[in-house]
Amino acid sequence: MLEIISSALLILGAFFSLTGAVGLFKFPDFFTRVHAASVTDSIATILIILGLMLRSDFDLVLVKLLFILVFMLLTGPAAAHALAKSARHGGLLTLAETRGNKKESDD
Amino acid sequence: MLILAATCIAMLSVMALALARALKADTAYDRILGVNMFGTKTALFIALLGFLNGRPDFLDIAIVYALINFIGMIAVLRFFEYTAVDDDQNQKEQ
Amino acid sequence: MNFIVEHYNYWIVVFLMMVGFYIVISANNLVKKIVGLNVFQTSVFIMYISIGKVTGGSAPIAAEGITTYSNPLPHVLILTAIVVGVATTAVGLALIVRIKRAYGTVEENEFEHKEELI
Amino acid sequence: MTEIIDLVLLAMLAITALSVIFIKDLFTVVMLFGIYSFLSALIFVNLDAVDVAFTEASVGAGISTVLMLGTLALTGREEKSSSRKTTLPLLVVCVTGAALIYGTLDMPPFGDPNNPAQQHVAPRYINDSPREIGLPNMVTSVLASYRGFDTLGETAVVFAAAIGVLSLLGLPKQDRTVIQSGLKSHLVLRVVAKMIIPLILLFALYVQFHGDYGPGGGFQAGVIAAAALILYALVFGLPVATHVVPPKVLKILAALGVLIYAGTGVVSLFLSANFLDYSVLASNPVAGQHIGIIAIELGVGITVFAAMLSIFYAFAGQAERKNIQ
Repeated sequence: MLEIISSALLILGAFFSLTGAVGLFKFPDFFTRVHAASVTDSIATILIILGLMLRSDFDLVLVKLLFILVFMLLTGPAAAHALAKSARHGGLLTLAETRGNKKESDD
Repeated sequence: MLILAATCIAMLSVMALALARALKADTAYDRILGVNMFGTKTALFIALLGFLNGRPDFLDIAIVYALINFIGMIAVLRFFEYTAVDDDQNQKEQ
Repeated sequence: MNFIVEHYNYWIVVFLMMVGFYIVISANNLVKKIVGLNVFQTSVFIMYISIGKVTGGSAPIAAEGITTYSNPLPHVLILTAIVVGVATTAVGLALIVRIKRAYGTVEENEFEHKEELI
Repeated sequence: MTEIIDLVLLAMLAITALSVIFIKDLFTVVMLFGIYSFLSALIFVNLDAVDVAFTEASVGAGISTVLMLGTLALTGREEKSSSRKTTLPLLVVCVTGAALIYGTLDMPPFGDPNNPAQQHVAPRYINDSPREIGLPNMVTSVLASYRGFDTLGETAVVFAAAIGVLSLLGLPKQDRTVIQSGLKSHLVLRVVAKMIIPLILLFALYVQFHGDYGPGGGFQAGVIAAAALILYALVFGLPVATHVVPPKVLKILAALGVLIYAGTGVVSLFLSANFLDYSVLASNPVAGQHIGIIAIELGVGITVFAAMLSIFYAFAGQAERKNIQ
């Protein structure tokens, strides 16, 4: 039973990772791409680590998996947020703004 | 076992896509995004690989990957803030 | 097919080594030269680790139920080589910083005629 | 499965390395180099070299990338296009490469258990070291005990490299009136960093003392502990970090680690055994080996930590100084 649940979680995680990777190419501007990458990153991490947890015994391996989960859930979104903020600070525009600028000054 | 192998292959293809993004990107930020995604997916890949090979006690390496990925990211951001001091002041006026 | 699998690692090692070598002799920028040196160095690491791998073996940490282990000796040599490699890289980068301060450039063709400036 | 993963990863590695040649933007080159290190560490995991992967991931991908970014901040990120001819280097590389490829045809097949490299000393390490040294991790046994003299030399090289960098660049002065730097505007990052840094230090201690049983040891633990403080310096600014761990302390620590290592050897000399022969440190040889390995791993960890952190301080101090001017 645990095996089946774990397999389902792993497959879902792999699916979300793939969608995130596709989104990295398909989305129109940087901020939507950050969205695609970081949101799917978090959900894929949760699903895959949970799937692996169901496969491990109640020992140090489980603790390490928990540590990875906590660590990646703390750092992943924080890094994505900081990157987006830094890009905004560095003068990167969203798609809507780029279009607005184009209308104003035919650049 | 088959599911683990399949997930491993899925992760590998995600890593390949992220690598392609890092190689060919419009802006430097896109590149960093690709590198970051590559790092997190590598950590997951190592965790999966440990279970696939039947030696899951090597998860320490996955932890190190997650950690170094974060530190590298911060270093890059710091580099940007550092080299863009002049642009920064222009931005604030807006 | 079997022949390819048996030698694939070594071919990639040679390829990486040559890429690193090419960067070192053709690049003009000193930072890029350091990157080239590191690429070269990593190719040597991969070669050693490939030699130590045994098919069907496991990581050389004793555990129950495992009989074949990969060779631990190359791992030891390369482990220390990596740390020493990064230490020497740091010295190289420090030299580059000093060169930049002394000559105002890190492009090789720009400072090689500036000996009198020292 | 291992072979397929190996094939794919090595191909990715080759593509990454090749693209480094053509890219002029040095920042991109450094990013790709980070990926290159990550990939090679992954290959090491796949080829069963977990300890090596551990080191490469923390040292190669972490510290090297940070130091290279620091150098780029000081030297500029564009590579100027040169008029230098590329035909001669290309010719040299092709000829050398062809000769080496020809040489690989005589290499013993990859992964064959009957290879010469697997015949001589390796079976002894694999079969006897868990009994003689009493540690499951054979890499630690070989590193710290059988080849302990070698590792002493490596530790001394790291120490010497730190001295070299410090004599070239100098350490930043501990000054409380320096303006605040760091990622001031990133509030989220500051909060997360405060939560993460204790976890990293805890993990470093785990790697240091669990290295006998799993992957890890002094080299890795020292680098991870240094990485925690590098993160602190990056987020909160160098002056704050030098206040927490002053450069003077680092100088003492770097020397102390080598002293602990060599001192362990001298102690075994006084107990009428060979240099770095730990069997005499306790009445039971296996227990003695264990004590000796813990002592020298501690020495390695302290030296690597102090050396890496002081190298980072030296680079960051240069960058900070340039920023103020």
